[in-house]
Amino acid sequence: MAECHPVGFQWVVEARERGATIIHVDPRFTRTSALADVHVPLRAGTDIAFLGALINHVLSNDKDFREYVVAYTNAPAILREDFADTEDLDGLFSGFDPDSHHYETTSWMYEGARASAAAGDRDRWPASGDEGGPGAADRQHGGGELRETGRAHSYGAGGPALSGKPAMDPTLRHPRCVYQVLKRHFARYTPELVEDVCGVPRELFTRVADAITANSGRERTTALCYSVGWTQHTVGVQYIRTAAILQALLGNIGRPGGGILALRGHASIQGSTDVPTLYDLLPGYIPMPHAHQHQDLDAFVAADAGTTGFWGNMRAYVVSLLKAWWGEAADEENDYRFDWLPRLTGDHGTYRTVLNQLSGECKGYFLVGENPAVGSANSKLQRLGLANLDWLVVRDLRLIESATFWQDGPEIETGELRTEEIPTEVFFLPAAAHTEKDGSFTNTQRLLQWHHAAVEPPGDARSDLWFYHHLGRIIREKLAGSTDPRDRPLLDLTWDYPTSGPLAEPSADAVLAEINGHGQDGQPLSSFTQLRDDGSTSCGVWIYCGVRADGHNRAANRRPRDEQSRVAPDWGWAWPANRRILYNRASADPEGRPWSERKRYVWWDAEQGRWTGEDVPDCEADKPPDYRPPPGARAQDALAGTDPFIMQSDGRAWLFAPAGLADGPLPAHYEPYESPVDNPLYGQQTNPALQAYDHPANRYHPAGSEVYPYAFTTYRLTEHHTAGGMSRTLPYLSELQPEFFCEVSPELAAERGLEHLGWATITTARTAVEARVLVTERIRPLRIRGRTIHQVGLPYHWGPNGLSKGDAANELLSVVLDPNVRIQESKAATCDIQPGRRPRGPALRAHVAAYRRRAGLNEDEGTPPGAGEGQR
Amino acid sequence: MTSDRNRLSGPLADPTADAGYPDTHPPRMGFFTDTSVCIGCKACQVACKEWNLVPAETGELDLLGQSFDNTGALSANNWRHVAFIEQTVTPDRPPVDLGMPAIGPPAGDASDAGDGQVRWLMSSDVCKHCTHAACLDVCPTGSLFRTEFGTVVVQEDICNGCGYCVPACPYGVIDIRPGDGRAFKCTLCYDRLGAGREPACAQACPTDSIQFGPLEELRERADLRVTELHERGVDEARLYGRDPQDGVGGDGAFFLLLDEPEVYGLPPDPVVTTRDLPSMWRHAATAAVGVAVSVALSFLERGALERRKP
Amino acid sequence: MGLWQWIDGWPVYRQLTGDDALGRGSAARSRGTERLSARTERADRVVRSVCPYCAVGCGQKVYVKDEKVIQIEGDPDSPISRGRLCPKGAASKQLVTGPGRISAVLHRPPHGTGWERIPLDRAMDMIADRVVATRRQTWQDTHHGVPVRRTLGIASLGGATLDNEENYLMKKLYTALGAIQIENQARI
Amino acid sequence: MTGGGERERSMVPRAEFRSYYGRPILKRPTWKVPDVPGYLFLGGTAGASATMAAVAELTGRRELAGAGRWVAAGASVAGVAALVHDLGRPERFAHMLRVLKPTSPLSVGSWILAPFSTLATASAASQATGRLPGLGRFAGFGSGVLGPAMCTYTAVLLSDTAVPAWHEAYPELPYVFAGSALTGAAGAALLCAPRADHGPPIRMGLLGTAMELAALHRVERRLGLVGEPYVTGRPGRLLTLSKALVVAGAGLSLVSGRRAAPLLAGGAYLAAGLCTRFGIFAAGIASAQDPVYVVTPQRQGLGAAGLP
Repeated sequence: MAECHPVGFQWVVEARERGATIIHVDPRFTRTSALADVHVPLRAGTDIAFLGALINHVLSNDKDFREYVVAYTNAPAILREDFADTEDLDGLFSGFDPDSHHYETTSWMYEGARASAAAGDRDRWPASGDEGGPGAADRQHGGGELRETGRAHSYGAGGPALSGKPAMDPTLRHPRCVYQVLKRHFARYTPELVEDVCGVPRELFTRVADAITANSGRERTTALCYSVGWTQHTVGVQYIRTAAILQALLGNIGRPGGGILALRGHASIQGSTDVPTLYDLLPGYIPMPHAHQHQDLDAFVAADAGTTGFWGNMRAYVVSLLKAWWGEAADEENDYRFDWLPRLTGDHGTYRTVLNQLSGECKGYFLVGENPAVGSANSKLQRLGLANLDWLVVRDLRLIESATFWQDGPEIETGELRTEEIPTEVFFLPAAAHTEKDGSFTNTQRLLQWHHAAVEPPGDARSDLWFYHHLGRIIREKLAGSTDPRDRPLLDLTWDYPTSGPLAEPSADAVLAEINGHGQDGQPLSSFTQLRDDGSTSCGVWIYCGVRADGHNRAANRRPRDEQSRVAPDWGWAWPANRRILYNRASADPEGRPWSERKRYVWWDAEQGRWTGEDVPDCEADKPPDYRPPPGARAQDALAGTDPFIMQSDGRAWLFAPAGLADGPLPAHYEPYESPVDNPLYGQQTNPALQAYDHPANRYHPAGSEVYPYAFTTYRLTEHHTAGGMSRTLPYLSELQPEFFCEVSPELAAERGLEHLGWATITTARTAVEARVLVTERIRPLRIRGRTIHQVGLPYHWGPNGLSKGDAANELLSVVLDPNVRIQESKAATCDIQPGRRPRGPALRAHVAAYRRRAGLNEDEGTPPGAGEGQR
Repeated sequence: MTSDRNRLSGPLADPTADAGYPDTHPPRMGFFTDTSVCIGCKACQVACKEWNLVPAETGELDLLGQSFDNTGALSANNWRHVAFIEQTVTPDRPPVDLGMPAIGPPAGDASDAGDGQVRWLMSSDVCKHCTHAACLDVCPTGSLFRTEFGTVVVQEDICNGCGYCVPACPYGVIDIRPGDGRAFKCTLCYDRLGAGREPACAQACPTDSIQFGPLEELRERADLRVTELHERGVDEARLYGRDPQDGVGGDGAFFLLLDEPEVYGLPPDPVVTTRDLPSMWRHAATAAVGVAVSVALSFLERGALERRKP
Repeated sequence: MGLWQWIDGWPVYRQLTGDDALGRGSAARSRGTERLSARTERADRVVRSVCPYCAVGCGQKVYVKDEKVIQIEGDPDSPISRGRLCPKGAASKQLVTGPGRISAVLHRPPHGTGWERIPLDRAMDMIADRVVATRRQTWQDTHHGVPVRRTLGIASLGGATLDNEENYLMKKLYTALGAIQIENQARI
Repeated sequence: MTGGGERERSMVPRAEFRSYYGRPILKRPTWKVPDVPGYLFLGGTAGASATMAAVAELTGRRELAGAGRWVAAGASVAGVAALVHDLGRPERFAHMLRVLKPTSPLSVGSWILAPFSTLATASAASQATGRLPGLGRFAGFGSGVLGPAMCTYTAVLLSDTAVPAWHEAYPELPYVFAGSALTGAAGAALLCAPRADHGPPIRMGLLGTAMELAALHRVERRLGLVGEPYVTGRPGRLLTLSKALVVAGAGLSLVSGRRAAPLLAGGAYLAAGLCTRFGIFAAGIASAQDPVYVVTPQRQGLGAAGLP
């Protein structure tokens, strides 16, 4: 956190000064470790084992916050009899289909709950991405081999629908209740196992376990902060699930000082998810519809959203969105033009897109402030895709590698590509900087903050708002008068944003107004609870509804911090409804009283008959704690006054996820796809449902390979930003970290003859890169089951362009994805490292090929042994 | 009062008044850099450069291999410099500074330190704005002067690049900027102070490791801080440059360190060179007299001299 | 009078007549020093902004003079950042005004070996043509008999420094075009 | 970074000391070579020559006085040129007279050098043109009075720095420079003045030699670790050469009858003067470059005073 979010870290330092214990779990000793009370170096890719052992410690020592757990989590829910755990199936859960590497999840359901996710009803498409082939649609209707795409997202933020009430055992004694299942599931996650898997000494683990449990409960809360060190794994979603289970057991969710805090790495990466430029989402975590023979809006809503909890209002959110996009053209008669939304048929994620570029299916590509030629896993694959396009539009501040790959990319040097033979037509359009345009960023705590344009952009530079507005305008002009039905969605699109100034810059405020939404009278809405499914409201992003209540841009609120409370509600605007802590109903006990005076946040004021406190309560403000839903109640009315997790259909935090995940209802430790060791827990080595792509340019290492014996992980440095486009180009930042380097332990340096400040060549089956060597005690070899495991640390900021140059660490990575959200595993893989610079030109290919041969990876044939698409 | 005026060393209650400012001058301002909360982010370095328009490093960028320090030292183009020191700490033993030297892999020593905990010290160094500032004292043009805030600043319109300040500074702070010829160093953002604002580095510092304020207040705060750290068992915490009795009369920018000063590249007990200046002048005068006498002697009457020869 | 001014301005004279006999302070002040002021004080306006690097969302103040950004620094009012910035945030001015920023549209024709400069409006027109053509060429009304109404011929990958409003227009336009491979750094 | 092991007791002081990656603590003086050491030599030679010329004038040795004036004027003008050339902003040389700071040897030196070089040049000019002879004589006397200061203030210039080898040698350096100035002026006179007038310069040379050798000896003996750069490496070799040359100059100056002897003696003296200044200059640079000369003495000082 100190390394990548230094300014956020001020609060950690302040907490430390006030007595908080800071524990830093990271393979490396970083700037964060330097200020932490405890640093826990562990093997990259083993956090589930570590967190699982913490869960086991909590459960086996009765350290959970029992009242919280019973009232606010699904611990009492009883599971079906046919559910089988990884303990029973050696690392698999019940429902796994080894042919499709896919789980059929019915057996994960609560007993008594009707699984609305019955096969064929849920919104999904046949297996194998796009390659379903003839008959796939039939199979869909026949149940059977089904596979979701970006599955967690396809259920929206609230997870999947459940209907019916599960059987509950508040005593938590029922052998099939979640609490007992959890206990059995994590029983083997012991301190000894942590030592074996993570390389963390028992004493160190115990210290962490004691610190966390001592600091949780009624009077105290513990927060977990994470970044892509947790998400960029084939089990990334399950990492977060494990943290969620731990925090829910300890009563650390929805309370001040608690939570699981994602430290996101880009100014509006939260916004890019809320207002998604993501293939599987519509704004506000509404899933993109999948292709079905006959599906109308109601069927879509019914299939996706439960009827209880706030997602029970999903139809209103979708209709308001369609009204925002197609205005008068969308009405009840035409199903609000639901059929104008294009349909998904599987995986259309960025890595699948690259394969489509290679196959020639994808011909045109927009890169908008993104630099996959060095920034995405297996950069070479990315560049080969770019080199096989008809046209490419790159919008950025400076000439990034993705714009110049045809000129000076590594493949030009190796002779794999020749500039004259690359057909891609490239447009480089200079972009406006944040100081040159109005707009809002959504930061890591869901806070929208408006930035005002200070000056005009230079020359031809324009905002991306300008680009898309005018591109849309020009396309609509070109298609005007078309009678082709496929052009109707374009021509009927509401696209009349006011422009101003010499550049005809569209008004960002007008776009925000559309995002916020308005009623029939055209007046801005002030809350998403006003949204209706009858076409009377329009709202572009339902979770942002209220940001422009009363026509006032609340994202631009800037009341100085000294003039308001510590919660600072008048600085920016947080979705939803300007709530700063989500699920804060859980900060009070079931009766609505704060769990403790120390930790009071929102509470029920019986006299006023309202919830009150420091923040906007995350429940209906007038719903009393003793409210019990009448039979047949819908949406939020179906949640009791004691249910804090209002987006969940049962209002509870899910220790066990009965639906919504592609790879299991509980987290289990699986090894990274490329690991130096075997999984000591289960026969199942890796995530059984993970997504691998077999391609000659995307070869994988076998587990425990002696050819690629070392683990490596990639990360950032404070001085640079992501793949470096915004930092390697700046003199002041380049001089601070002028070169690509690798960090190795003195022991590994001795083993391989690496010299401090000398060169090292790091080789994987993808390619080889060279880096200067920093020999440092901050990287420690780990002892794991009597074996020494070395890890190589690689900051991934570099590339061939800019002021500070170097090879890109991302070249080394393969593309292998988490099955839920399709994020790549870039935090743990294997490699070899040798002293000296890497070969140049064609010799580089020969070098990589020789390694592959030694590892038994055949050059042009497909799959290496045991590494088929889908799983290992 | 008069006895305290124009002193060249020792404690000095009000260097600003000593530099001819009226009693209405603002309090002496300074930095307290608390390295125990420094995260080595280098925001201070960049904020300083952005504000003061200090040029980036010219020429080839090179990795220094000194942990994450690629700046090396304070210079004309680096008015803040963050030092990084990697150590292993074993209980009851002094910390062992870890390699990363240019002398090859420290593999040999590593096993020695294997059982210790890694400690990573970071510290943002800056001009000390000494009570008795040698750079200022020796500056022949009056370019270096003491401001009304008690800080020591180079006047860019005056400096003629004589370079005298460079060897005079006991901390190795000030330097001549290549290609420009003039001397540069931290101004404690004199222009910002004039506008009632804090220096760019202190404002940027995420963890408040760099604290800016009236020196008296900072000294009190630092004393409290070091006591607090000692109570927490951080015995190695010590203040550096805080003592008005030290060789430079106390620093306007002082530090809380977690190891010996020299580990951070700071001189352990610097003395302002001009402390000895009166004595130097006396020796020079005597020697000058020696020259005059020697010349005179050489002209003593020829005959007499030859007679005296053996 | 000129002579007198010169003498009066001569620090040695001030040393002899003022309180700074040794010439180490008030007597040594130069004309430049007397004129010195913080450039932020001379700004035409100060614009509130947000740091474009990580997602902490530090407040920034952008100082503008003669329609040029002359300083960017932390906004002390912000409850998130309290005026502080990291090295990247502190380098924001260099990001927006520094070397290497391209301000002209560049075009590389298919198989070309170098960039050519083309006017912005022409580039926009060419891009629109290519979008329309590729969409037409790769349009799918159905996929294996199931209606999909889309194109897999056009894809987009956005960075996560895009404004919400920009993301919104992108998603809206692409969806209306039938393009679904719309992705973002948020996936990576 | 260096050393390690026990810090408390160690035979070799070097092994005790810790530093930041062995980097120098002090900045390397930016004064240019040969400008500044050259100036030290020229200034000293000019100063002693001017004084010699003045005394010669008083004692009726007109030709010796004339030679002395030429040397004083020439060396001081060359010295000023070297100093201006050394400046980072030469066009601002006049800023040297902006203030008069007794705390700055360079300021004091500027206020000495400016009148000295003016007077020395005026007197030489008067001598060359025959104009204003009275004023010329007066100027000559004036420069003669300032001359000794010219010889020794430069020692303070070096000593009044944080450079350990220079600063710690401050009690001796003025005498080294004074002696070297005497031998320098003597050497110049032996080269330029008629043989009949060689007596005073020979004696000046002998006195200077004695003074310089004695002072240098004391520097080497007294300073301990900080004196190391004076006897090691290139500066050590330069100073050894200087001592050999000055002894040779003294010896040669006493050889009578040989026509070449005074010329050789003069050359040796001048070369010795250059070696001394370059040697001492280089010793300072060397001591600034190695943190051991900063840390260890300061640590030892701390040891005596007790830890802070």
